[in-house]
Amino acid sequence: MIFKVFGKKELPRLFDVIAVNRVVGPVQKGTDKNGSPLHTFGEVRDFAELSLDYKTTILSAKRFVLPFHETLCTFRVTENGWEKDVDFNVRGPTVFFGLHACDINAFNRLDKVLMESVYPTPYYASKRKNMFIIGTNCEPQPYCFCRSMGTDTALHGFDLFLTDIGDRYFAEVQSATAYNFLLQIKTADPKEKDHQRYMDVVAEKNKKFTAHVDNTDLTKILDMEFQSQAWKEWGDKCLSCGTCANVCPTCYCYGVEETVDMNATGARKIKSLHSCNLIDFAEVAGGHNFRPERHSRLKYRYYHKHRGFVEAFEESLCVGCGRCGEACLADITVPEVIASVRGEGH
Amino acid sequence: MDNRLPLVDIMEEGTHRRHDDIGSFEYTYKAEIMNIYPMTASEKLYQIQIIEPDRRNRFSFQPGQFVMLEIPGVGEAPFSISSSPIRHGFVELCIRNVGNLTGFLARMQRGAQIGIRGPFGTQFPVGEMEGSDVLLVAGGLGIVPLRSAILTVLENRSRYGSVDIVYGAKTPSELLFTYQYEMWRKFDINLSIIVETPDDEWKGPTGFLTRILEDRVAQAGANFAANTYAIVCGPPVMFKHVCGMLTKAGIPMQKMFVSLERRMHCGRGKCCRCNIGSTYTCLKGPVFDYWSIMNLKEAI
Amino acid sequence: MKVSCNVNVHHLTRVEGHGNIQIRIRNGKVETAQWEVVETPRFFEAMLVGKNWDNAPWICGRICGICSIGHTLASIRGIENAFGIVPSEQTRKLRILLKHMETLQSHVLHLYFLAAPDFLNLGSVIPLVEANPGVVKMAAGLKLLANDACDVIGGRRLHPTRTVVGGFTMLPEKGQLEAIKKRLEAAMADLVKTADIFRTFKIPAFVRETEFVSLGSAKEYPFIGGDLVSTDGVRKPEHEYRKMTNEYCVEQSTSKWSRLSRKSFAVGALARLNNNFAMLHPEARKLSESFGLEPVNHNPYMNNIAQLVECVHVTLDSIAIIDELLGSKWDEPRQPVTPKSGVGVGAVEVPRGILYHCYEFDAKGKIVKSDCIIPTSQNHANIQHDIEELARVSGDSGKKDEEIELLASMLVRAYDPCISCSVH
Amino acid sequence: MTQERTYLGVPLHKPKVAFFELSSCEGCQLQIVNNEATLLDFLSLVEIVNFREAMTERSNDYEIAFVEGSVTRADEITRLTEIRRNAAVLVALGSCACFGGVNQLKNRFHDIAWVKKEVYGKHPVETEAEAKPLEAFVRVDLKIFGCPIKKEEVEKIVTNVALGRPVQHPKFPVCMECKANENICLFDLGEPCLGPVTRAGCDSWCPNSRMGCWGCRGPADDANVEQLRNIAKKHGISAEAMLDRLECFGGFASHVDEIRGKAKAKKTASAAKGGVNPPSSPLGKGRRR
Ligand SMILES: Cc1cc2nc3c(=O)[nH]c(=O)nc-3n(C[C@H](O)[C@H](O)[C@H](O)COP(=O)(O)OP(=O)(O)OC[C@H]3O[C@@H](n4cnc5c(N)ncnc54)[C@H](O)[C@@H]3O)c2cc1C
Ligand code: SF4
Ligand code: SF4
Ligand code: SF4
Repeated sequence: MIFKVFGKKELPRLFDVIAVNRVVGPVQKGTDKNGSPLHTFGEVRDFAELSLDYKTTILSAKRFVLPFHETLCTFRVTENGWEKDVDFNVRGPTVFFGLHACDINAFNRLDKVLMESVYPTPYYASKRKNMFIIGTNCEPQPYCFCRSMGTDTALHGFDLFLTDIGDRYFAEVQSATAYNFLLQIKTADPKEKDHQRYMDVVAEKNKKFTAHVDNTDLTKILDMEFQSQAWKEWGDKCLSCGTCANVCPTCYCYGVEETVDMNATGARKIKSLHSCNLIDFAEVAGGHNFRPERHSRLKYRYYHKHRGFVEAFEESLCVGCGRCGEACLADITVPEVIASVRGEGH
Repeated sequence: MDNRLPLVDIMEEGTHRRHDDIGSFEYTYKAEIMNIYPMTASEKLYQIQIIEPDRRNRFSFQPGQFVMLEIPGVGEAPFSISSSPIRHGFVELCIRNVGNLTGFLARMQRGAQIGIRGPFGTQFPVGEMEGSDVLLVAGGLGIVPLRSAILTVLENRSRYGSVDIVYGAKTPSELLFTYQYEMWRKFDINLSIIVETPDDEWKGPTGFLTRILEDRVAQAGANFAANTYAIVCGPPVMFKHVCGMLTKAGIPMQKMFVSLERRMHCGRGKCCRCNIGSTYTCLKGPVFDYWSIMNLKEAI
Repeated sequence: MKVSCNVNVHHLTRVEGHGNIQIRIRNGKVETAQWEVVETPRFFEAMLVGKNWDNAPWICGRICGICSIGHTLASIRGIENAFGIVPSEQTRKLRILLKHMETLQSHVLHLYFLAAPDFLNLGSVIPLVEANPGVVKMAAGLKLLANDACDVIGGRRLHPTRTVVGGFTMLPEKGQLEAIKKRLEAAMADLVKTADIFRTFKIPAFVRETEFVSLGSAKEYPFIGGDLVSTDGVRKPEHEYRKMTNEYCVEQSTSKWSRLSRKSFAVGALARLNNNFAMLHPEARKLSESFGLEPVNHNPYMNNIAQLVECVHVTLDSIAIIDELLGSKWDEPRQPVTPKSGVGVGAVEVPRGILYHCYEFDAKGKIVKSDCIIPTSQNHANIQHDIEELARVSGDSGKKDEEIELLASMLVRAYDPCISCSVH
Repeated sequence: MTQERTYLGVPLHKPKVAFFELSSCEGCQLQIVNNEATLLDFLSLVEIVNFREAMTERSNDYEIAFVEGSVTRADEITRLTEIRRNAAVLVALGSCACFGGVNQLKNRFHDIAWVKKEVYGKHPVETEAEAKPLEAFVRVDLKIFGCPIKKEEVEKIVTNVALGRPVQHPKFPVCMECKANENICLFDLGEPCLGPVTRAGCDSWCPNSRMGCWGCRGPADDANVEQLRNIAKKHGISAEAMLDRLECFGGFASHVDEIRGKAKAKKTASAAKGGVNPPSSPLGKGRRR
């Protein structure tokens, strides 16, 4: 890997170099009742709009690859036949400016199922292939447990990763394109003291994690504790509202609905992200519901993320960003649920 | 310097080298309803042909597999192919009118254009079964996917040992493919049919399907188990009873196959609707051996 | 010479709510001439009792589907007056703008979809869809513009979601306002066309002198708050609205009736125009004059034209307001609210006339008592007397039953009554 | 347009439809007229034979009756029964028709005499003791939820009816749509919201405007109301504010009864009847009118 350092003042210049493309980054969406800022990922035209010191965004960047609603195709319907027009809904490349490691890893994990396994999803792949990602380092929050999930650093899946080492940025350069961009601002090769500063920053960060998930033997434990009373208790609290899945950077379940236009000469097929917590998620013809109870659906989300996905891809589908626990009104958080299922202190 | 990033077209780039990759995901073959045969009050058999000759000829499937049938603007849903894989050029789907898509389909006419994606999913191991005895158990609509296997066995009758079909339905009027029973029997197939609620004309046995099954298990004795493949299709409640019973009778779990039904939107292991844990029914199933099922929570 | 007639309209169409017209003339003598309101009461004033203050605008907006924005704003004003809250200049402008768009929406709906069919001898606008799609499209376009603007400012065209005591929950984006402004500018041409169309209609010549009540202002054509005035020279402050309305119950109506200096009075576009003609936008005033509509006009059918004039006024005024908003930075959308005990009145000019909401609160901000007086209920008595007069003159004129029925129906429709609202 | 239209060979049914209103603000019907952009397409899908708010012609020959409003007076029961007799399909249009809507707020006093007096003083008026949804009197085939109804939803429903497709409402709550719209959760702003328990389909109309949901579409399937109340409490939102919302449109009536029942049980026998007691002495002695 190639490393570079550059002064903080160079960052806006880098932005300007890149901003001939569509840029998406963390922006402030509003403030909560205590006046703390709330961030989201949004389109940015000016460097000043970026809030690179954000903690976590309320929603992940998932929607840029998996929109909440996406028209998969349209139909032109004639008297007795039809023509189908498929559009992957990509209009151009997008630069992501300021993703944290967990969110970069989230994309990497989604890739495994949506792009790297058999039958890649073209809608996802076409967006994913048109991403240019600039990562930035972050400050662990009380709800972050990415370190437990092995996602506190991003090893790949970005073009450039910037770590704030005080007066300058330490840059990991992973693509030629990124290198070319950097050529247009003032950079230097890192010195020994930059390396040291980088390691200090990382060590400092590691000390700050307070939330943890014990993944030891988790796939087996989830299987063993399938009937655990803990599920029932969480299920009683759960609102089955789907919020956890919607804010999650890696939940990708969806439903499809087809509608006929009012003039009856056109139709469309629309995909909407769903959640396995929704009551009719596992309903089949004849009205049989495989998971009619709240707790069984809640359990399934964990079962899929922390067991099924691990079995298939050797790692969990959860990246420990903590968004779901933060967004859940019922305070259902991954560390607590897993601890309780493991029989720890619940 | 031009800093604009190039637009990557995945159709040209590595990910989707073959057009058919996307084809299988979102490419729907245009197909025509050739014939419609009403079977019961709520089921009809649809004979469907892919319109483009080239694609039609290339289309092949195995018993147990399914297709996604799409009516533009109305919906798309999975249906097991009910015809024999040897009969090229068309597929037969036996479809029960239960709701949106199936309701609209029931009002469509011969010649109407629909869409087909597939075939998808795993198959019944008809090849592996050669040389063995075969026990086919169907409850209700379960006969639909099973029929493809039945026809395959019939067409190669000499390659199989004894063939038993146990088929149960709620009432005689709900029995499917009645016109074919004679023909099946001619091929030295032991076909037993049972209904839960008889009507005036019904002369056969009544009760749950497990009743006949118990008799057959008792009849076959030890010999039955070792050399037998079983396929079980039907509603989820049936699996537990039947598979449990057959396991007890000694049929090895890995020689017993079931076909599961889940909601499906993609058929490609992406929408998660058919997931059991992280096991996609559309990719690893719908046909599973019973051992795999035992290892899946809430599978049946 | 016609001596007998029997007109019986059960559930008059193309008006909001349920009302009946009965006219019976025998041997030249008017036996019955009656405007009955048979709408079911919903008891909004009782519903609110015991509820917290913040329920009122949300619930009271539901008094009327056509002018829910006006109801919401009147309710909010009543509460703000009770709590001593003065809206910021930004809030005031946005509210007026929202109000204007509701007025435009409602007037266009009335002019084209409810009133015009009468002049064209049609039962509804539907035949026009085939006969003259261009005009229908234009009318729908105007309404859509106004409705879209309501969405942008109030969150929703019907039962708005952003309007709250203290201001707004959220502000529109400036780009959205700019887009609305462009559409408003383009809409002027359509309004001119509308005027041309209405110029071809024959407005029945009918005059009955009455009193006209509305908000009155020397600063602007008034829509939200201020003094209450009448063409008979009465002037009252907002909180003395009851001295203006003097509600009482009558047999023939589930809605209450009102009176002031005479046996009845009228509110609505014509009343506003009669009282505030000088405050109209010059273009609107010119248009009014071109129709021979100048104060004080006593032909109730001219209310249609007054609505048309107001459409032009609100469109032009809205463009000016948007310009002002675009020229300044956004302030906080909403100010904090501290409830306190007291009584507050909100008077707002909604499309059909002046509307009052009045609430009494205890110290915690719970509603102890409430009162809503709806424009149409103030108009009912006036409609009744107009019908009587119409019966009298028609009885002498030798008109056919159908003609009288049409004239009477048109008369009631001219008031654009909102009947379910008047009963609430 | 006399020639029959088809969709993929299946005839498009052009039903004769009629609109009626009982006690309501007529806003839901207005929403239909508010279909400006698609009005013409709408009119090509149905044949409107009765729409008092917009047309003079009327007919009793209709298949689908859209009935807005709740039942509050005896004559409305008669009208409704007659509509039911004429219509093959009766559609409850809007929250008033589905649940009683805001009109049912008066029911909470369980004292119609007081309610009447509060508004009309001594003047006699006729009204039923309680405002009720259509379902209390006739069979309802289809419900269109919302106060007001969402025109996009009506359009979809009408298109489906023309195609002969069943109409399905979302079973999940408003939060789903709210998140998809990337709103800041109202609870983060310290405001009450019924989104987690209310049936979706409105595209989180109110939260999109930073107004917490009032539950106008009634409960989602398996709504966890009990838990939402605990949550609200934890967020410092008063039980009363939640109750105000739950009882606003009538969709949560059974939950409200339960909550009030519990509250009453706690307070022992002081309240004679269930529900809220009307204030014993209305402030400002006597009626002002
Ligand atoms: C592998 C497989 C093979 C099948 N083979 C057959 C067959 O041969 N014949 C047959 O009649 N039926 C078969 N089905 C069932 C069939 O797919 C459903 O009956 C069909 O989806 C109903 O569609 P609908 O639009 O008419 O129903 P809807 O109106 O959508 O719903 C009716 C019911 O079906 C459920 N449902 C909706 N969409 C799906 C979906 N995509 N998958 C499963 N359930 C759904 C709903 O939850 C609801 O309970 C099969 C299902 C699977 C998974
Ligand atoms: S499950 Fe929760 S913590 Fe894990 S990735 Fe999803 S939102 Fe983040
Ligand atoms: S604002 Fe309401 S609807 Fe939206 S997420 Fe929060 S609770 Fe759910
Ligand atoms: S957010 Fe709630 S109150 Fe608002 S429209 Fe939707 S369901 Fe009704």
